Amino acid sequence: MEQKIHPKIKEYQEKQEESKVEVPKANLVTLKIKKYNPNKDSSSSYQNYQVPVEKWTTVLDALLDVKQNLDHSIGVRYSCRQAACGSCGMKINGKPKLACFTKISELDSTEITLEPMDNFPITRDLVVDFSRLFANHKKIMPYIMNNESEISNGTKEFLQDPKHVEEYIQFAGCIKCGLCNSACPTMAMDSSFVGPQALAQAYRYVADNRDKGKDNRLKVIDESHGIWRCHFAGSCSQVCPKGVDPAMGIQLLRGYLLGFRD
Amino acid sequence: MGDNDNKEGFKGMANPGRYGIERVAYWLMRITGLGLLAYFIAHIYETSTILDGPSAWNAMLEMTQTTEGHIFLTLVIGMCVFHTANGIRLVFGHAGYGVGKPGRPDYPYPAKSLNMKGKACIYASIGIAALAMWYGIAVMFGV
Amino acid sequence: MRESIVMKIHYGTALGAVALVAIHILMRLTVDFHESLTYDAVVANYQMLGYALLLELILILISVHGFNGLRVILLELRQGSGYEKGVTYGCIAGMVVLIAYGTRTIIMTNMGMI
Amino acid sequence: MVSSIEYDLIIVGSGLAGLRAAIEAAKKNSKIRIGVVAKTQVMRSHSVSAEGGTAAALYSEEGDSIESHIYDTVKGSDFLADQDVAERLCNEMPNEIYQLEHWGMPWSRREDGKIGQRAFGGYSFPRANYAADKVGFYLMQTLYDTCQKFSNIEFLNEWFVTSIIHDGRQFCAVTAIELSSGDFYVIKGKALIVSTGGAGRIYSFSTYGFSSTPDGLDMAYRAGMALKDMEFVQFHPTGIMPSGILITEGARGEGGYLINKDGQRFMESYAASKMELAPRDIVSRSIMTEIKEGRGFKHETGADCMKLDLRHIGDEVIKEKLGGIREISIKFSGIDPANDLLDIRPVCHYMMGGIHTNIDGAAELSGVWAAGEAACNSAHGSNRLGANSTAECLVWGKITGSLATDFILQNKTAPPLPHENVVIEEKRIYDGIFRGRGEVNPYEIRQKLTDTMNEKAYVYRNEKDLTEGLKIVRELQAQTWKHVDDQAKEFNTNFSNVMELDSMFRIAEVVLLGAIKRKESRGAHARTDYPTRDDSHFLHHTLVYHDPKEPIMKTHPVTITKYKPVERKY
Ligand SMILES: Cc1cc2nc3c(=O)[nH]c(=O)nc-3n(C[C@H](O)[C@H](O)[C@H](O)COP(=O)(O)OP(=O)(O)OC[C@H]3O[C@@H](n4cnc5c(N)ncnc54)[C@H](O)[C@@H]3O)c2cc1C
Ligand code: HEM
Ligand code: SF4
Ligand code: F3S
Ligand code: FES
Repeated sequence: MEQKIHPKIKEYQEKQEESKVEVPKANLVTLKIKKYNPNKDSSSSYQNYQVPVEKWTTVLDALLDVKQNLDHSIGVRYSCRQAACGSCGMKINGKPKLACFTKISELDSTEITLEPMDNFPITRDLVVDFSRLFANHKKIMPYIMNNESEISNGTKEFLQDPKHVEEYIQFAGCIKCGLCNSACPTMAMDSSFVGPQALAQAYRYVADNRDKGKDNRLKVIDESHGIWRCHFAGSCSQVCPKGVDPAMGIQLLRGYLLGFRD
Repeated sequence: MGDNDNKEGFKGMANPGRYGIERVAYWLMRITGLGLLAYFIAHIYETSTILDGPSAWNAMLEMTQTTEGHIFLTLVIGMCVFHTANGIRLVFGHAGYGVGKPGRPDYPYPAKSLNMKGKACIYASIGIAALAMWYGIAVMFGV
Repeated sequence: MRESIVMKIHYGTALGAVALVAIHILMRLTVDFHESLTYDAVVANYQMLGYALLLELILILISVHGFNGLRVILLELRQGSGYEKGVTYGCIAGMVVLIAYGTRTIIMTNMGMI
Repeated sequence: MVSSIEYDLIIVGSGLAGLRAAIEAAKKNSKIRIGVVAKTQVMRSHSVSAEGGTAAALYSEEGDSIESHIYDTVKGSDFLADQDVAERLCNEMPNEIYQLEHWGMPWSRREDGKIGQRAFGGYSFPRANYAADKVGFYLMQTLYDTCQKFSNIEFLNEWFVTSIIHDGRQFCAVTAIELSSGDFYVIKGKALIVSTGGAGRIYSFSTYGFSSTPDGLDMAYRAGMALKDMEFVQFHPTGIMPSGILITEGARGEGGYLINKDGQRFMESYAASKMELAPRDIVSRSIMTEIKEGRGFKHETGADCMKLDLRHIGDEVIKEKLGGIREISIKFSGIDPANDLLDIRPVCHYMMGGIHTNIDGAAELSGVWAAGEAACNSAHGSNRLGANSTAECLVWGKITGSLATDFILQNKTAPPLPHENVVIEEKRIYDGIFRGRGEVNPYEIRQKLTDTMNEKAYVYRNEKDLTEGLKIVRELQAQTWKHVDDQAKEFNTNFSNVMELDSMFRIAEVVLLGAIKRKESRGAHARTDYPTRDDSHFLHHTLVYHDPKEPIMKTHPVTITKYKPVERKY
């Protein structure tokens, strides 16, 4: 494929020729993007793109710049650009991160490798298939189970003091980005494992004092590819961009199954 | 799906490098568990030679009396100590002790379950495993 | 069996083994290391009923724990119901064989059938 | 032959409104099959970005009242809201808040265990119910998770809907492209709820997620339904520099100050009684006036801006109640609000306009409802109050979900599918767009279009800018940008981006036309050449119908029940 030059870089180069000023090298980075369309390509390949960046440019900004100016065809999923929607998880220099929540300037390198997240089937380029994650999330029954969960006229709120909220609020922060599942060593081999994302959500509802579904949920996760396949490797919590700390939730949840909590 | 699953695979599972000491501990736990199982099977076989009388037993002992045998036993000691110490940490962790208390996370969201206590236990497990190996060497090589 | 029961056994056997192995090793260390391993000393040990029972217990605990650990690792390596059944039964078989083999040593030595 | 699938109820959009509608329909009847079709995955809709709060008058014992919520809404709307609609919104809201709570919404709590509320712009009582500063996210999570209870809700993730098919009288189907495979489908249904959200990405400086393009509005528009009040675009006073990400009004609700170059809280010269908590249109105009008069700051990007001071709120309260914006400002702008002032500037934030519906959310075509930001049932008139939008999504999600279900149960057989319309649509997108030919980079065109909107139809408008803007937009549209470089079928975002751009042109045009035509200043629409409100000529809604030659403009009366328009002062 013919390699285009970014219009801004071209402009710099022309200016440089005219006035002989040195273009500051630090402002240019190369994105090395893994391209793969499983239905068409027999194997994946890496493509390099050079773009100018500023101190607040995020990986997503840079990617969209490439998409706008150098290669329209890059497959990438994105929406909120503020780390709220969980669309843009990918492997950045080898580790799963949100593209919109990673500034180029944090990465300390001028070559940035972008690959799809591990442990999810590739749809195209950086886009991966989430159906398994969504299915596992559904499996753990992520809703309040309580006979009174539908209100009638005149119903007021369940009282819940701030301390009760503290019990589950961090787990409710999960944006379903899947970074945890892509970092987890069990997930690397075991495609039947429910995974840290869903397990943390199981704990989120169990820890909520409005919920009465603990036993049902414990039953679902107490199977051979359930919660026991977590070995507290902690990588899920290491990469979680929202402080959900799935590793904590999972261990606390397992405490119920082992009879240390009730 | 199938080949296109993009699972990280064995290399990913077995790579302790990228994610901090907890992942190293995970890796060591697996290796030492398997190592100990292998040793244990060998050990049961070894002790069974006692049934074949003193000469067979002594022949077996001879093997462990060599330098290689000593190195092997040192490793077993290390594996055993690490696996035990870290195993005790994990039993507590899996039961929900020492993994931190849920609460509002503040940016940049340090994970409470990956806390200093846990890390200290891992380093301690590695440390006493090393000490035990050193002691083993001292005894076996008669220093 | 519920996985939680299996895993409770896994943790239980581990903790049990910690205690017993500690005794086992301490007994080794009370006497001089090299001497404790002479044929006669070992046979004498085996022939103490209490000690033999201790060894038998350790054997069972560690075999159960170790083979279950192996099962866990293998379960995570590949999926599929045939494979998983194979792993489970294979590990149980391994466990049983190892225990039987070790028990044979202990009983025969204990009873002086050498 | 085009592949086809079928549902009873089709909901386009899985944002707040779409999810609420799905739950209501599923709850009402467990037999009907509900397909929620969205071009994003679940939980990735723009709604997850909503930050500050959801309005409802809960505490009458503490001095609040529904009546007061209604009046604040109507006054905030500069009397362009349909008052019966505003009444419905405010009456229904308390129950929605409690229902959400029962479904697991993690509302922030007061010490007594009740739901926490904070002050928001334009209200005479602090009645924005909040959950830290991630209200939209938690609402979405609660609704999505609750959807998992129902076996008759199916999610079609990442399906790009391209058109509404009808037989001239009644709704029949939508056409859509499944992004992952690139296949084109007809999705047949008996009823449709359009909840495709706002269109704020027609502006380049915008708080919206990238998915907020006007394809949903455009679909209805092309299908013959009117767009209403599109000239009213809300500019939120506090978009952070340089990204334009929102700093919630809750930041001022918790006590934040707006500061000009002289260190003065300049809002005292514009809205002395409400200060920083005046409605958004007023605060945004005040900021722009300060800037124009030389009391603004220059951001290092060169743009003008103002400062938002949260330091006196204190680190602990910021962490507790404004954790999300703390994260955003530290991460994206490198400023910790506990120590430094934030650089902010008015930013495109909400579309008061949308698909013309009645008070029930029913659009003009039988079998079609619209809810959420895509709809214009006129609850917000010319200026929406903060925290009223998520509220509207919930209330009309529920109403439309319920009414559409009734409609389905009454109309057991759907009309036959007019195949020729499907063929026309297929031609339009594949021959007209996918296989189109052009030399101009469509992304550059999009950049120019959105920059034009920013320059020509921003907080203050005038005849000259608006007509110039319209001219530029039409010129850009005429250029040969219609081509899709990427010819693969699978997950072709190049293709969907170009389709989005296609719809952006038509909607930008409608916004500009409405703005030119409305020669007065009302709510968010401020004309420097007509600086006052003109009730004798413009106390009406604007309707725009699609016509290939030139959009057709009409007007629609405003419903006034109790509150006679008076001058709006704070
Ligand atoms: C940053 C920000 C903060 C806000 N904060 C508040 C607040 O604090 N309080 C408040 O009341 N309001 C707030 N609002 C406004 C409020 O969030 C929105 O009005 C509301 O979330 C809109 O929800 P929705 O369901 O109508 O649409 P959205 O959430 O925008 O969802 C639109 C859906 O339509 C789908 N869609 C669009 N086009 C297509 C297509 N062609 N084919 C298929 N699917 C399509 C999308 O995939 C998406 O699922 C805020 C808005 C912004 C921008
Ligand atoms: C005596 C003290 C021991 C303790 C406290 C202990 C503890 C544990 C624990 C808690 C685990 C679970 C790890 C996990 O699920 O993440 C484990 C795994 C394992 N153990 Fe042990 N163990 C001990 C001894 C042994 C011995 C002697 C063997 C060898 C026969 C052994 C073999 C294994 C194996 C193979 C695993 C699986 C490894 C894994 O899942 O990572 N263990 N051990
Ligand atoms: S737990 Fe964290 S890493 Fe995992 S999906 Fe949720 S937000 Fe992402
Ligand atoms: S990384 Fe995996 S092993 Fe457990 S602690 Fe997290 S789920
Ligand atoms: S784009 Fe939403 S999380 Fe990155």
